[in-house]
Amino acid sequence: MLYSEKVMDHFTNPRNVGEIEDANGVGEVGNAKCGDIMKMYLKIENGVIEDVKFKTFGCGAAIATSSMATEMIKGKTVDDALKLTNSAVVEALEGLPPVKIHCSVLAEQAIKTALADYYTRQGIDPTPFVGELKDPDEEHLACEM
Amino acid sequence: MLYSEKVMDHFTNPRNVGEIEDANGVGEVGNAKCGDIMKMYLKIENGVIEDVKFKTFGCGAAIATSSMATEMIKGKTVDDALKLTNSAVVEALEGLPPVKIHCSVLAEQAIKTALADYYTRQGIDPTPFVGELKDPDEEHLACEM
Amino acid sequence: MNRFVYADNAATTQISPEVLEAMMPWLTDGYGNASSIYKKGREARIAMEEARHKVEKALGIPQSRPDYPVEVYFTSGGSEADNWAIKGAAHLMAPKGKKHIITTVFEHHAVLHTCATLEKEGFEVTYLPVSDKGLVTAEQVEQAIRPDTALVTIMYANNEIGTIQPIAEIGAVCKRHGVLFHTDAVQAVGNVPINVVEQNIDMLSLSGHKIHAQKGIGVLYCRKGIRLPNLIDGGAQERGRRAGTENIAAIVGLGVAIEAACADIPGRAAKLSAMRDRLIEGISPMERVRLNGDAVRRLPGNVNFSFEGVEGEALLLTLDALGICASSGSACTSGSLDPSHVLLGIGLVHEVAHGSLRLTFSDYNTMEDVDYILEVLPGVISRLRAMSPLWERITKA
Amino acid sequence: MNRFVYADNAATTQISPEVLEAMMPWLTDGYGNASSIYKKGREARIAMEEARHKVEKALGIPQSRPDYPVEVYFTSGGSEADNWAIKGAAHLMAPKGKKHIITTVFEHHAVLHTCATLEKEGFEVTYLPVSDKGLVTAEQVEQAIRPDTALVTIMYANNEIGTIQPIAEIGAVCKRHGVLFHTDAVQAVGNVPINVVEQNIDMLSLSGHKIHAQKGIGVLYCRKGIRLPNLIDGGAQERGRRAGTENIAAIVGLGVAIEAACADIPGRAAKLSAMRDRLIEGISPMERVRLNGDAVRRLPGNVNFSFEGVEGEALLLTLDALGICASSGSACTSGSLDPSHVLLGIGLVHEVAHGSLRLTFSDYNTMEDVDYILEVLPGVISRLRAMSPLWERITKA
Ligand SMILES: Cc1ncc(COP(=O)(O)O)c(C=O)c1O
Ligand SMILES: Cc1ncc(COP(=O)(O)O)c(C=O)c1O
Repeated sequence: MLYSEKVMDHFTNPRNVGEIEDANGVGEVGNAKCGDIMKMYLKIENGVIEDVKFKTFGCGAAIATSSMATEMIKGKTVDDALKLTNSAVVEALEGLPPVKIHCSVLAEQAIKTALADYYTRQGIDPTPFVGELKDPDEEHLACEM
Repeated sequence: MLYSEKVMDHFTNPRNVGEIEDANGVGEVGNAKCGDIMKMYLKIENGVIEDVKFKTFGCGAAIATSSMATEMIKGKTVDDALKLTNSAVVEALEGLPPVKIHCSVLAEQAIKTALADYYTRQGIDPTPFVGELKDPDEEHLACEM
Repeated sequence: MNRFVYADNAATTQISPEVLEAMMPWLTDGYGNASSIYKKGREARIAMEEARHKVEKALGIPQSRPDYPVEVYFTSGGSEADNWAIKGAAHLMAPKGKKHIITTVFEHHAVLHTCATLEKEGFEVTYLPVSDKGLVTAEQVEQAIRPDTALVTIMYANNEIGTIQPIAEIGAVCKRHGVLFHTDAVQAVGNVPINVVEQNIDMLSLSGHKIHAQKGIGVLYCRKGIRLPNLIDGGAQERGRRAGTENIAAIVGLGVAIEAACADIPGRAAKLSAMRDRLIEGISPMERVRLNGDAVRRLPGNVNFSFEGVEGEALLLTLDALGICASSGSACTSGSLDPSHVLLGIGLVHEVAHGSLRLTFSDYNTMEDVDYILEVLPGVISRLRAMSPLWERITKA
Repeated sequence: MNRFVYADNAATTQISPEVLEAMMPWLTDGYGNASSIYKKGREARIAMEEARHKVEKALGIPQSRPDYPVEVYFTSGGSEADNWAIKGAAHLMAPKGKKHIITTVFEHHAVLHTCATLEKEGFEVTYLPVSDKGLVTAEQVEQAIRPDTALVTIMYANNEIGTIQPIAEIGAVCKRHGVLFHTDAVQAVGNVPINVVEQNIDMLSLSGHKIHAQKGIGVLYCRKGIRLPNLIDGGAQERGRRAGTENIAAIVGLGVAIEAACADIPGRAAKLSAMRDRLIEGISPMERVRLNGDAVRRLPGNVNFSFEGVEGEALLLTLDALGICASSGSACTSGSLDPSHVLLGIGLVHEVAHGSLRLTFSDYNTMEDVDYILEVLPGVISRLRAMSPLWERITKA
């Protein structure tokens, strides 16, 4: 199981770690049992992601995908952020070992969940935008991804 | 499978190789199928083994036991020669690998067979002296010893 | 500045200079096949039998035949030895109607997966639970023995948490009940005194690369009279019971390694446990940590802690960047879904098991290594906890 | 004066200096466990996968995944690979009602004894006869295939008499009939071009120590999609299919060795067969000798003669004293009762088989070696014949 240099870079020096006090979109996915929890904080203004931060409990790939995903959406519009796929994250990281692909799925979900929270806070039903999100407590699903 | 130095010495420089033109006791045991044939020539005078020679087709141990056995009976009385056992030959050779013990049995038999031939030529029934000898053509017995 | 500290000796060890030196002639000019009858072959054979004697001596095996030891078989490692012993004993006893095996829940996978294969073949396996410290008792074994029990297989010392089992007591129970007893002693050799006769061990597995010999060489001790069927059929090597041209270099190295490892077990244990205890004392005061395994019945070089709120792989990668090699029972390091069955076996919940760290020492470690680990570890843990939503949740609760 | 001539390269070869050089880093500082995630472990893993690619290349295996080859498994040698392939295929196919195996009478014991074990388990084995030159035909194989045939296992080249089988033709027959095909290519690698795809080989065994790598390392190639059950269960090494900490040094050495052996097969074959042919020409005129094996379809480095009236072990020991290492199919060299099953398989009577001599060359032999053998051999034969009552009988008859 080998990580790319890019993964190691994002693991060793993760971008956007932390919390946003006045975030207007927060999402958490994964669970402790599976060994992966990702929490995303978004500060969205005028449809643009002005700031993003994350906290992650998880393996090297979990931290690296969180870091990369936040970089990829920072400064982007909400619409663009909604288009971010896990494969785009994997590609940006120059690949992930097969057993670690689920981390990128988790990162995509974390962002979608935070965006859903943003929509909800705005009084908008998020489903048309982010689709059906998996309940982060569905442990099995998450572990087996 | 390791041979002692003594075995290697008797294999490399076998004593008493050859034939005796006027032998008065000749015995051959073993068979080609099993990979061992020993032939002993005795020249006996006044109950004493004046000369002994052998020819052997067989492995290192077969040649070494033939050589050692001839040395052990040369100059001895027929009575003494009859007492030679395969274990005495093994001991004199400082041991033989387990799978090669049968060679020493063959050497003992070769001498007994030659002595039986000597008795027979003298018109004496050899059985009381040498016992029942195995038919050297009983291939299976010989191979499985 | 950065030190290099190899603290993963339970995973594998370096080949010691003495072992390599002993191997070199057999990697160069001494290439003869040990089955060949010419000098180059005979010399290889002699060297191999010498190594076998060293193994005998280390395990307390009486030298039945000085020229030809008959109970020590060289294998390709601990895994092959475990497979051979367990599958062999099962298939040996099955025709006698004995199709039941007793083991523990926290054996090495070489034992557990072998048992699983046998279950598919129709054998029944009892997996004894272990205590929260990782111990099993002879009474547990005795209670589990049934008339159809073929084999008890219990590891001498655990590779993750280092607990040492009461092997002599278990051996006595097995003997009393006429049940075959195998022990995986891969982690025990050199750390605790082993005597297969006194401890009533019928079969024992060990592995070279855990005691400074090469990887890919091991031993199965099998008491004379137990006619284990072969795992690897073929040529007449190992008295017809384990085929394959013998790896003389590795075998000779194993001989030297086991002799060295067992030359002064108390001295060795004292040195290693001094490092172990200093490390345990240094880590214990940290917040929300837990020592895994027994404090006393423990391999001298083994330290295993769980750090709440931290995931093991991230911890290992961070330590690696600081020059420290260690291991973890996290699922993420194994590519599996669940964290180590050993940590779950002693009752850890998943989230805690994910945050485990194993540090294991050998003769090549020093107190300075321990000090360096203690110097950097708290910072590493803090940093990971600071970015961990799990830690946030734990500390806020 | 006395020369030293190692002419037993079919038994084992010396580790080449390039191979040893490639191994050394992994015997010293590169001791990391390939499953460990820290740098020292990752480096070992990378080196191992590089070696795996070299094996792929040598066998014509398409690189399905450049970062992660999936059809080459490292084993402890040729014997383990043979056992795994044959037992595995048998147990894989048995539930489908396929319990018949086809092989030849003159396979290596790693194949024959494995088949014998399977027979005891209830499998049926057809042992195809070979011609007096040691050849089997694809037609023979085709005729032996039945609806319940699980596996055909036929060696690529024979280790005693060097005959090379029509593997591509046999592979085509097996493919046409949907039968798994395994070949023991231990003696063939580096001597004949191998392409598992073109030759329809499903499984192939090879061994490092026959091509100047270490003893105790080998390969099983197993085509993707064949879910062979494990022979050695345990850890997740080799993608969960062959447990045991990987012997990186030996694996890296095997990679270098197979690359070298297969770099210029025609050139290598030309060099070896020049030595072979000079030796055959030199021995053939001797009285009552017989070349065993096929003159044309023959391994480039293999010479095998029977000398009537002479016993093989005595011949080997005498040659050894003169500095020549060789081997024989005599029963006396094997500790068994019967001479080589290979020589009996090509129809030799026992007494002739006892007198066989095999001389096998590698890249490290020279024409001077051949000349030296030819210089001393006639005298050795004469001396042994002079003391042989069998020779007396033969010549007087
Ligand atoms: C044809 C053949 N198959 C299998 C083997 C066994 O290989 P290994 O000694 O690596 O187990 C050998 C050599 O001994 C061989 O010549
Ligand atoms: C307890 C235990 N058993 C068996 C093994 C397997 O040994 P090997 O890697 O030599 O196959 C190991 C180490 O990996 C171990 O720690």
